[in-house]
Amino acid sequence: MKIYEYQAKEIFTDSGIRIPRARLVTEPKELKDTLRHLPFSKYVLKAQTYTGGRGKAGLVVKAHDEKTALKEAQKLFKRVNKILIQEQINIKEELYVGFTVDRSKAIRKLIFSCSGGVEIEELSRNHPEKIITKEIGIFTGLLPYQLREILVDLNLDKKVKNSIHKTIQSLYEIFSRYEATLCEINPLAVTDDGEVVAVDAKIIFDDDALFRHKDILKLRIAEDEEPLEREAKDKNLSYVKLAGDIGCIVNGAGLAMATMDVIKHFGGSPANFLDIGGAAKAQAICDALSIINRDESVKAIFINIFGGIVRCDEVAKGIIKAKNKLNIDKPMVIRLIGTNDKKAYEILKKEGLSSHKNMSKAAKAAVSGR
Amino acid sequence: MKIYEYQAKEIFTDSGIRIPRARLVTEPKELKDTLRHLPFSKYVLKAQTYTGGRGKAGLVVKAHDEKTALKEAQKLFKRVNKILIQEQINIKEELYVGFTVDRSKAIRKLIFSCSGGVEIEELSRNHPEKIITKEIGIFTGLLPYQLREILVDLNLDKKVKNSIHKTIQSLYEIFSRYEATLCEINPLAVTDDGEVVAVDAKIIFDDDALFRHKDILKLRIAEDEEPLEREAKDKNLSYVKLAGDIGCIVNGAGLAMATMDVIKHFGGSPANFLDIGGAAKAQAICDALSIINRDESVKAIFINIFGGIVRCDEVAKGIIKAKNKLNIDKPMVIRLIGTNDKKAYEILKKEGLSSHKNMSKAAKAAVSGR
Amino acid sequence: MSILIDEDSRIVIQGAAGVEGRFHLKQMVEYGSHVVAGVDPMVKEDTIEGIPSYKTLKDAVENHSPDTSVIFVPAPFAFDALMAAINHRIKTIIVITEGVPVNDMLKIKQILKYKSGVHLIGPNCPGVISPGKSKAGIMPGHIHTSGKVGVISRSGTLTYQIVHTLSEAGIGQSTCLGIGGDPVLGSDFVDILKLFKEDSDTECVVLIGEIGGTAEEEAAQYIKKEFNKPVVSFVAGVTAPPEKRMGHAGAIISGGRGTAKEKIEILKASGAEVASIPDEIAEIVKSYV
Amino acid sequence: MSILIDEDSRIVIQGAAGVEGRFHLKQMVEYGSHVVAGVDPMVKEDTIEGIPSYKTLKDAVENHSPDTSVIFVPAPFAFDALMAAINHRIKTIIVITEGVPVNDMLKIKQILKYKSGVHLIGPNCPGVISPGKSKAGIMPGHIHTSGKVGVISRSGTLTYQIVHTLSEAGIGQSTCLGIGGDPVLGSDFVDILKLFKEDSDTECVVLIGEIGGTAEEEAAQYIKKEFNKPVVSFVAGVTAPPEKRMGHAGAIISGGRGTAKEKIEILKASGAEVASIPDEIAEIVKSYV
Repeated sequence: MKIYEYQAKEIFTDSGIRIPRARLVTEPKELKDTLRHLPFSKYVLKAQTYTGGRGKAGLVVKAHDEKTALKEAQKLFKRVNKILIQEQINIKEELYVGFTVDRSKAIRKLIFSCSGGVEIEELSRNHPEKIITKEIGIFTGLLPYQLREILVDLNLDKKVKNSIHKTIQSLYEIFSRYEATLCEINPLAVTDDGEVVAVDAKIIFDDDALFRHKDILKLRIAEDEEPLEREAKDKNLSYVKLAGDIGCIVNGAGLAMATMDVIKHFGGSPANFLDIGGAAKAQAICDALSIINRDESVKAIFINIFGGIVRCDEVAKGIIKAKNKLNIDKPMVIRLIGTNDKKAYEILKKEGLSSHKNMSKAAKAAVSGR
Repeated sequence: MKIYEYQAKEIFTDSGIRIPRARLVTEPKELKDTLRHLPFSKYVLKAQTYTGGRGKAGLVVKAHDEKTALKEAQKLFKRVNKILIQEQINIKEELYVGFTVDRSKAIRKLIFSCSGGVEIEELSRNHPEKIITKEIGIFTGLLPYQLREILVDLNLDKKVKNSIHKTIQSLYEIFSRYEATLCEINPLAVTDDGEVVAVDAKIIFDDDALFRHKDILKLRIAEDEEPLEREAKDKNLSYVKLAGDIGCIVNGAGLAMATMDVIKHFGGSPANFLDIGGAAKAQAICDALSIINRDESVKAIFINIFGGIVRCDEVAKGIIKAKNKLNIDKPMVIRLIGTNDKKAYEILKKEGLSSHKNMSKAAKAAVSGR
Repeated sequence: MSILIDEDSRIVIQGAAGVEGRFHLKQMVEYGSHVVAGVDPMVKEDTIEGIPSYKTLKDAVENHSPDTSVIFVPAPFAFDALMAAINHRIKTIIVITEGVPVNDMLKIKQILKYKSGVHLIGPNCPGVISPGKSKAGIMPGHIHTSGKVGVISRSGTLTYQIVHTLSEAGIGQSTCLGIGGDPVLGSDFVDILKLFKEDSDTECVVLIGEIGGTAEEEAAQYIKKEFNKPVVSFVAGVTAPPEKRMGHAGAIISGGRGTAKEKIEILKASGAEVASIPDEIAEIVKSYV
Repeated sequence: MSILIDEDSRIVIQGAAGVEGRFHLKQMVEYGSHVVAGVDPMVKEDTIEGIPSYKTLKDAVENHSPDTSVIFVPAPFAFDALMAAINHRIKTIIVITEGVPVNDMLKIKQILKYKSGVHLIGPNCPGVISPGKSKAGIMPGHIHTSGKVGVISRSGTLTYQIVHTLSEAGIGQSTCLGIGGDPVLGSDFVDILKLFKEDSDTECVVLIGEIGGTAEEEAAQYIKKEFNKPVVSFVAGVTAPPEKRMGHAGAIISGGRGTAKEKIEILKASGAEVASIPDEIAEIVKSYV
């Protein structure tokens, strides 16, 4: 689960990590008044999004006077609906600090660099020698000696080093306490007067651990999500909106991805990823059809179900029930195979629907059926 | 660090473990009034001591009416200065639950028995088959499946089992959070009406971990300690009062024990264990002499110092300084050996004191010098 | 031979009293797997679907000496079930459960680092089947046929799809398994390839990857350096957008890493043949067996 | 030969900038030990008593490849120092520090369970000396003489006392060490006896026990079954009362267990000779060497 920068910074503040002065604005009409009352006059306007690379996308804009700030902020409000107006601070050093999970090694690690301010992926490609990593034992946690090993070579004041030490430790505590998979400060700035400030903040939580962290669940802002994705999430479907025009309903994540790929392979373009789960209950098919049907860019619906444990005849019944209930008139290409598939074909036939057996052929039909 | 039963029970209550209704009395004159206002009329009078085996020592007394209770409590107040007056409860089953550290295996373990109410050492001698133990991983902690393995075979109500499960879990949390070396409920009673109640409570904390648990340190009641032991503790000396008449001052715990043993071997009787630490600073010798000198049962003082890193001449100076300052007139037998011992002998000689080289001979001299 | 499980595997089901556990226990028994016991704290009967059932794994182990466990317990309790399985010396542990917290898996992996001879498959996986011998998982048994091709995958239904086309093309399988769709897995592709390398029954391996992580990259390295049997591969997610979780918790392109394109290239460079679409796989495999 | 340390041991001092660490670093250097570096987060100089000094163990390891560490850091930081030593692959770790929390030691012991070849001595111990070769500890070097008797003990000054009488009686020592006075120790008597068994320089072992725990009982079992050299013993604390901590955190008779009487009996039954008082030891040892 991702949260906005401003939310991450609230968690930072609670843990004693310093952040720059800033104000969140959610209504364009509040901009003028807010800007006027801010206790600083050089601004960084930061569009609040769940995605990375905001700088490159023009979603972070500097402004050196109130008027420019207002103009730029109004522009940003055409793209997002939350802007963090932050004070520009004098930065002497930009560091990178991140805690993350290394999937393949199955370890947690601390990543540190004296060359913060650029994306860590970029840094690791171009200057791997500038990155220090330390493995964090899942049972022993971040150890003071590991931090000392990082900080000892830094050419900074003892007082500044102590602040960095504390900041990293606090960040680790957030990472650990809330079972995040990523906690990142980039840049962690050292100001001219020796303050250590988290200029940016990024936290990603482990969705699967959130049952232990109800307070984090509250940070989800459903209104800001893509409406169909939000509805899908609430109905426990894995749905991702894409740019194409063939709506896909598939059971199982791997098969769902492969289905999109096969559509592309045959010249089509998928309108979405949608996994209704390996077991594919009838209700899930109905919920899925309802979502896909309301996506206006969808020109044809492709249902691809591998009946393994679930029986194809049950799936066929679910499709028919949903089709009738929802009055779906978009063309539907159905591919059912597996347990009881013959029965399923008969059921579909009665309703004037046909089913493919072969996945490639079905995909071709869906592409040409638009 | 040991605490009283009533203190342990306060911790239990905070952690949701049920305890019988009870009232602590610290003044004999309050007894009458307290007994009159208690909401129960069958009593267990429990003298509060830091030692075990209270039952056998007659320090736990039952009383079935107010008058007897008053009389028995007054008797107990001649031996201790805190009495817990507890309600007698109807006990259907007596269980034993304890968490402890197994020193030699270097593990923590849960010990459980359906035959609670007797001392666990006794039970393990006579009925080892009635004791179940589970190793508790230092990193993984008590796991639910381990508790289920213990509870599955108990012939009790599901509701009662759930209460026992919760109690053991709470006890583990106390054990773990405060870094105790022992947490014990014996007996953990199941009452006629299915309540699960900690009738007794025992917690021993790891002295060396108390720097992480300031709240536990507050539970020390210095007034209740042996006055000389208390003073020694406050001066960072390891002192234990014994029944004999030869006061011992030794550097190092092993040598201090051996010194007592050698005194015994030659027919004497040590008045104390006193370890001033391997490094034996002059101030420590002065503090030690001050304590020993005030012990009226001491007839002779035996100083046994092995000058290793510490220099014997420094020790000799310390002894002389202390002797003059404290006006010690009890006979002193000094045995100094090791670094700079010859210088030390000269210094002592000037003050009319002599020193032994041989430990056995010195001990004999101390025994005959009483 | 086959890998991980065979006709001698003695299977215990952890979480056997739940809807899923009970259903699949029956399916496994019907397939002919040697299911020796079911375990569930909630169990009320002496048997589940005719199989002896217990409240604790301890009792199941003492009475039936299982060597393989299939875990269906809900995610919040998976760590406990795994610890029980490890401490009671189960050798092959298969976690069907989806959504086991990452930190729980990191702990388990740390503990298993020093327990040699224990194989952990999953979580969030369909399990393992050695066709005709034993099934320890939730895959539909009937689509599998016995033969010489090993199948490893990160997904469920996509594997069924591919196994189905293999069987239809007359190509049987030695062992098929999903390593799971989660970010942190008990076993990765390399662990399983090592087993297939030593398995004389396996002549060719089908490896089905997907976006996210580096399991395919590591597999490619291993294939190039040490694996001596032909590998036919497919990587799902060419059309997946970045930074979006595609169903599986592990299927996410993050920081520009873990794309299907990267994985396909590196697999090709390792000597594996990579199919463009799943339906091509059977055809390619045919040329090897 | 000798055990644990010898003239080739490359010693690093952790906590070298404190009063104790600095003093004993100098003592060790003066004894002739090969101290290669001092480490302390508080260090301000490039050298301490002429020995290169660093803020981190990492730097000391990279520059001087120590294989032995002597730890003097205050008890609250001992766990961190120990983790650093373990993770930087120090092979012999000697903890002088007194008062390391029990739980910290339990964690360290759990981690070391799977690290073969690492010897942890202490905490709360005087260290190790192989007379004439190297001293890694706080014992007074000059009382030791080189020879054929190994000395193991749970205490400090009592060991000095006994070593002193041995040396005065013309009996030299191969290696003398204290395993420490704490309840949970890195190495127990048995671990060290195993090393003495393999050490051709050691012909006889003096084992100095005390009340509390079961280290002497376990040693006795090992001596009876497997140890092939004469053992002369003394157990301190015959006069110690129950339930009272006698200086050492580990020296306590609890629940009636761990008395000197018990330990003496079981040691005698194992074939060890047990002296009544420390001064008898040298005499008994003389009959063996």
